[in-house]
Amino acid sequence: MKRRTMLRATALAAVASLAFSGLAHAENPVLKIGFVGVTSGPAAAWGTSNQRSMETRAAWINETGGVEIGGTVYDVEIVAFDDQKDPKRAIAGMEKMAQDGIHYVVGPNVDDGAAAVRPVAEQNGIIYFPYAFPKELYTPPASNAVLGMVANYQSGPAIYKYLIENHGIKKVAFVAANESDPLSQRDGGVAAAKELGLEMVSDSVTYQVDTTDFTPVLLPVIQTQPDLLVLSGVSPANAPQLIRSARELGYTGLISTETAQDAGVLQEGAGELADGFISVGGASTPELASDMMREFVDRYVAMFGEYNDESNTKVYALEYILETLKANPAAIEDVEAFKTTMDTFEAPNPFMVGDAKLTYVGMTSFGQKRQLSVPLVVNEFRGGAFETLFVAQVD
Amino acid sequence: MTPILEVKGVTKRFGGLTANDDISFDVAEGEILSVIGPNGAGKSTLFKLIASFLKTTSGEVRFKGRVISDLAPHKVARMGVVRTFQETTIFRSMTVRENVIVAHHLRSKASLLGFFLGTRQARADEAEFGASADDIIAFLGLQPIAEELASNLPQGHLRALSMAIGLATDPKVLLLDEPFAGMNHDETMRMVALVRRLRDERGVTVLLVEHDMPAVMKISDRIVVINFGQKIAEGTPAEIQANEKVIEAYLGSEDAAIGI
Amino acid sequence: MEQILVNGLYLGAQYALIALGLTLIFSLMNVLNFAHGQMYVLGGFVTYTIVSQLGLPFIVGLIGSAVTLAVVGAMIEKFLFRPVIRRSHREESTMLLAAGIAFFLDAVILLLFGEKQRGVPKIINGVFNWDFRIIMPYDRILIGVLAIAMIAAFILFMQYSRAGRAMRALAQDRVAAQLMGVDVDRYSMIGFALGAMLAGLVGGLLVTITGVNLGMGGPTSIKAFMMIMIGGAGVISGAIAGGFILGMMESIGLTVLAAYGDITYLVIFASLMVFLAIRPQGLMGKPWG
Amino acid sequence: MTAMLSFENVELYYDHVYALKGVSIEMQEGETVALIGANGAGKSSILRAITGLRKIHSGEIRYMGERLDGTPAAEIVRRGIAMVPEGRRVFPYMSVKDNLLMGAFTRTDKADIARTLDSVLTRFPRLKERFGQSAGTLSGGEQQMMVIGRALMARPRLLLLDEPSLGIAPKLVQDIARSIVAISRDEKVTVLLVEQNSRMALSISNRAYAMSTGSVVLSGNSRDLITDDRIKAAYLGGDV
Amino acid sequence: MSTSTRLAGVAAFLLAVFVLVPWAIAASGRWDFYYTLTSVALLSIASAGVWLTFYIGRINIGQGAYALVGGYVSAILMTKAGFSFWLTLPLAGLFCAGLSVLIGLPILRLRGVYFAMVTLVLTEVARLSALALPVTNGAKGITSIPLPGEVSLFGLTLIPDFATLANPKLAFYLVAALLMVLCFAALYRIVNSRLGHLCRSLQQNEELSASIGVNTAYLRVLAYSISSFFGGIAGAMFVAISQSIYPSSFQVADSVNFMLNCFLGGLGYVFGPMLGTLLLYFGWDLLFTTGRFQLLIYSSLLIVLMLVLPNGILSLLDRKGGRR
Repeated sequence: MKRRTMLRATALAAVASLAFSGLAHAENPVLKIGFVGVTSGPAAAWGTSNQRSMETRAAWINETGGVEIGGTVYDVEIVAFDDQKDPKRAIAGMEKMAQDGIHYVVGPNVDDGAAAVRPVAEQNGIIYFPYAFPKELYTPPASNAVLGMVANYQSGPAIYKYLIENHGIKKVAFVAANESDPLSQRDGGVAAAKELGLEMVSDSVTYQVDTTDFTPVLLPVIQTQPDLLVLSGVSPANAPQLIRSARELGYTGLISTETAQDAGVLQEGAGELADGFISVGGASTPELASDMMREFVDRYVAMFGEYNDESNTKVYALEYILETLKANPAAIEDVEAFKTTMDTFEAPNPFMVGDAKLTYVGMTSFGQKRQLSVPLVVNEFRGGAFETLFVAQVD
Repeated sequence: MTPILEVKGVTKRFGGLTANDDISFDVAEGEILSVIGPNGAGKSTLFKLIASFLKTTSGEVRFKGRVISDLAPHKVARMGVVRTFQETTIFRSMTVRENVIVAHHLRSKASLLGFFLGTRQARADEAEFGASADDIIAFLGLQPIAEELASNLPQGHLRALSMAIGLATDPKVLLLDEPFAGMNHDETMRMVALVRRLRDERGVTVLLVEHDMPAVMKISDRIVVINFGQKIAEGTPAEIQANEKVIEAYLGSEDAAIGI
Repeated sequence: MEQILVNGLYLGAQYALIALGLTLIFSLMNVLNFAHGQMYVLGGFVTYTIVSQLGLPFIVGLIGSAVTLAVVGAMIEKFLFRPVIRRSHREESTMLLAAGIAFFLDAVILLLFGEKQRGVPKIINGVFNWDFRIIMPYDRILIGVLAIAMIAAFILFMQYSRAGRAMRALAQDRVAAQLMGVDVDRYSMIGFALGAMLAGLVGGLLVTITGVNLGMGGPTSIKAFMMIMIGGAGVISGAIAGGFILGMMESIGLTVLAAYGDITYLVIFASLMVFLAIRPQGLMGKPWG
Repeated sequence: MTAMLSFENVELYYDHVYALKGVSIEMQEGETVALIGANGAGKSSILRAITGLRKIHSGEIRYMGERLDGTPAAEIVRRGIAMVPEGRRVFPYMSVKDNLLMGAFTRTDKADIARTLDSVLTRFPRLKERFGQSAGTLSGGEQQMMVIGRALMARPRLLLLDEPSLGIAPKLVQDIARSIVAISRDEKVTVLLVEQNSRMALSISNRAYAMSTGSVVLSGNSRDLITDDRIKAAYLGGDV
Repeated sequence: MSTSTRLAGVAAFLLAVFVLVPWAIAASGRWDFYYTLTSVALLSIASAGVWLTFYIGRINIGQGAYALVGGYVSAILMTKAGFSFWLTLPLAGLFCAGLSVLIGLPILRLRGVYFAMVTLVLTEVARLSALALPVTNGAKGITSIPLPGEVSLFGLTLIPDFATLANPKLAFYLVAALLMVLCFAALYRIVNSRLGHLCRSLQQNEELSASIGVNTAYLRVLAYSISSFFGGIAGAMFVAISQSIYPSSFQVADSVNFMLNCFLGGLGYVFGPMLGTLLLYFGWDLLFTTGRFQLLIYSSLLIVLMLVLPNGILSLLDRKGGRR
């Protein structure tokens, strides 16, 4: 029987790989871009939006003839690895990417995974684009990680400043899940808020991610009567419940977070109670989205059935990789060339209206350009959709 | 001669239930003493108390003058008071020989680390245990099934194996729990002879709990009768058979049974 | 203070309902159902699909969840647990099976319902507010009351119905139950289905409040394990007690310990371990078989 | 007249150990038959084979002229065979009432069940006193009565009793023996009695089989057997 | 099995692990398998610990806690006290063993599902403690941990500095494989010595064990601490590879996996956890190509395997008329 199951596994694997190679069966040479992140389990939403945005964009590029880099036209293939949010698996994923000769990998989605893959990436010459905030990943001597989004310690101050100026907030409270990423983000946010002169009324309340009733969690926080309640690093799953509980407890102040959220999820989970909720988003809001962004969303929906607003910013990583490679074709095989190009790279941003640019930033935070310049779009949720409050740039 | 085992005013309560109520008796060295009484009278509890598997509510058990009823069970076993179990309590997924060898634990001179490292002492111990196990197996006539897995053995052999496990610990006092249960007449008689030899040849003092009256009458030097947790009689087999109280409580009067 | 108690009560009611299903399965089959949390999540998604996607009334969603999970539970018992229990040497082997089923349900849920957080609209609006001493949204009150009603219904069913009696008998003495003419296989299946159904019902109830996402399964199972440990595995009253105790501990702990930072759950877990070290069989012991 | 219950050359083993080696027995309707012998002689195995708890490996069991072996346990109860298991096996956390009702599990007519319940409570008035108490709190004798009552709730035609005197104070044993006689007389129930207390068993039965290591070694009228020297020597603990 | 065939088996195994695997990897160019096999080796060490607790009749779903503690001990000693990694490795194991004595004394009295569930909670306690304690650097974890350094004796380099190696993957693999071989050799020795017999006696009947004079409480704690020692060194070794540790580096899922590895291989066989780990870990990796159906296929295979071989894969040996 052992042999039978083995046979079965092999057969399945064969069928599956056939199916996959069929996707990219064009005559063009293939440029493989990796993804290592979490696409199953509790945090599946994070990695899935990454992976799908990449696959949507890749399919689109291939459909329109591929991408030309240094005179060769490539088809783009996304090689995705599910690390199950386990840092040990993430290393295995990164090894797999190295094995496949892949030099550009998007992910991992969490701090511990991003830290764990660092040795592998550096040894094998891989540039990776984590969605994790620890500064030591991006500051020298580390040099292979590029932050794929706006960090909370960058967006936080901008948001607080805006709220101080426009809403006159004075007292702020922080709540975070009792896990590494949210707690780190909370600490960063607390420091930033204090620096702006805000009064910290509550910064020690935490919750388990599997909480089914947030009333007891929020009760002591609400009693401190903050003007602003910050949900640090809140996952899309917890955000609507927290908002709802806070409102139902009679809280009338502002609520914000520095992570990207999905409008549909907020609408389903909290409905109109979520109105006024401030979060960081991408550039799919009508004021900012270019035709290309709108088409991207359409194609995403066509491929996967439902859009995820978190994908707004996540589509950038692939675009940056391809555009940088176009700018310096030598980088296809040589990540050092990529790194040098990063310092001077500039290209038009096709996803935004106006003359926005794709550039690498991060000098202020990391001392080197190890961050994608993703527009820092601060949104307000209203009536089931996001409205842009203001747009800013990092650096 | 001082008794080897003294049971002094032993009482055991489980919640509201009194399983043993102020039981006292002595056991002389080399004696075979049976404890009888109806099921549920508290015999098994008494055995557990003597082997210190249960702690007494009050009263004490002394072995060679030393109180043992407050020691951990393995310490009591090390002193030489060893209990075998009712029915099929053996190490089921070991062979007969393995069962007996494991039971030699008490005699090992080497430490566990020594065994792990395979020191000279440990190897000497292992060899000694092997020899001793073979000896015991031969003594009980178990050679033909020595390599059988215990879980495959029929009941009669299991009883013998359980006895072998007891013997392997080199006991001074052996507590046998229903050694004859489920045996036919011949088997019972063979086991009776065996227990006698145990006492005669190895000098082991034997306490046993048993229902099989003919066997009890044949084997015992003395008998203690327990009913409802209390000792109601003590004496030689002949005395017990003639004791009115015992007949009424346990043996049953013939008229009562037949006259329905 | 009143608020803390009310919160604890509300949490306790939903926890108890989760624990009941787990303990029922445990008592009947001696199986620690690792997949219990996943069944709960599946129940939530079924209600979500019926209510939010198909636009049917909430009660239809609840019934849908109950029926789906009962069928899933029955299938799992009949085709998976029964053969494995029959053939394995050590009963712990069922744990591997249960874990495999948990993974499997996770995969199925991911493929069928996606990775996003889902929720259904509130079924009643408004918040009960007693002078800011007790604040409780009406939908939570409703769900809490429904949960308590279901617990009561479950107890009544187990106590007074023929099937309930059969399952209690089965849990206490399998052989004797068989001698009474109880079809052991059939009632094991019914019991498993009922346990799964309870998990599905809680999922359906809570989807209106907490929403549902695929990651809730594992942690829910662990919490349910804790509850039945507190109360004593395999005892109905224990599961209920365990549920309410954990609910109260969370409610009180989060309020009292909030000032000390992130230690509420650490304290809860640690005290649980101490408690079990002192009282290994939980509050109510394990009287059933 | 065909026998109510018959064993024909029945063999049964656990793992590799024989429990029954070609046993043949017969019972007529209305009889009380005793099985005596040492522990492990195969008496309980006979009962387990009848109730379907154990599958036999060869031979035939017939009941009322029909094949019984291979029938599911639940169906066997429905056909009118009820057993009082060894060690009583009460449902300790259920009330006396629920325990008794479990006995009538295969029956559906509620009024009829209520009538049987009444008659059982009349027969064992102690149970009426303890009606709402959980069974685990009963004394050994009361539990034994309850499980006999529980078996009667099925309104059996054949009642199997496995060691009803086990662990019961001698006085109560006599009560139970009287009950068994009364039941077989009043309810016209056929009784198969397995007992270690051979004297009691022989005194209340019509016929008996003596068993040893999986085989029937002696059979006959109980009255004759009780005076049989071999029986006396082996089972009744005469002078040894 | 005779001594010579056993020796031959051991030799073949060692040859496969230390010669054949590196050769095959070099020949096929599948360098990523080094990490996979290193993981298998380390995870199987932790699983071996779990297996040992099964051996005394306890279901242990808490090994992740000790792996995490071991990892932190090594990381803290290296970054804060400047210890050499090679020194922290045994220290991590010993610390875990000591800790498990304290934890084991009360909880080892529990049996069956109660012990299982308490240990399940233990992993969560370890994670929350790592988040809350100051010495662990809380949520931010410990990162940028140096690679294992050089070990030399009288100027002779025994182990080179890993940072200077062209291929630390191979070095890590060799170290992990060596650790695995040592741990399983120790486990084999335990199982086949008196200690193992006593453990088995404990597994089968604790009362009888006590009555033949076995100090059951001591033996339980001893077995549990050896088990935790294995968990600790596996965790410490992982830290050296990932050069970072977070409170979530080992979590409940890992603990469950360790247990599953034992089941899958077979609870009755010393090398069960090794085979189980290999299959479960490699299985997941091989199914990588199935994309979004990976988990579905993986779990289905797990269930099928359980239905076909409920007593573990190694029980196949039995059926072919093996030892039993």
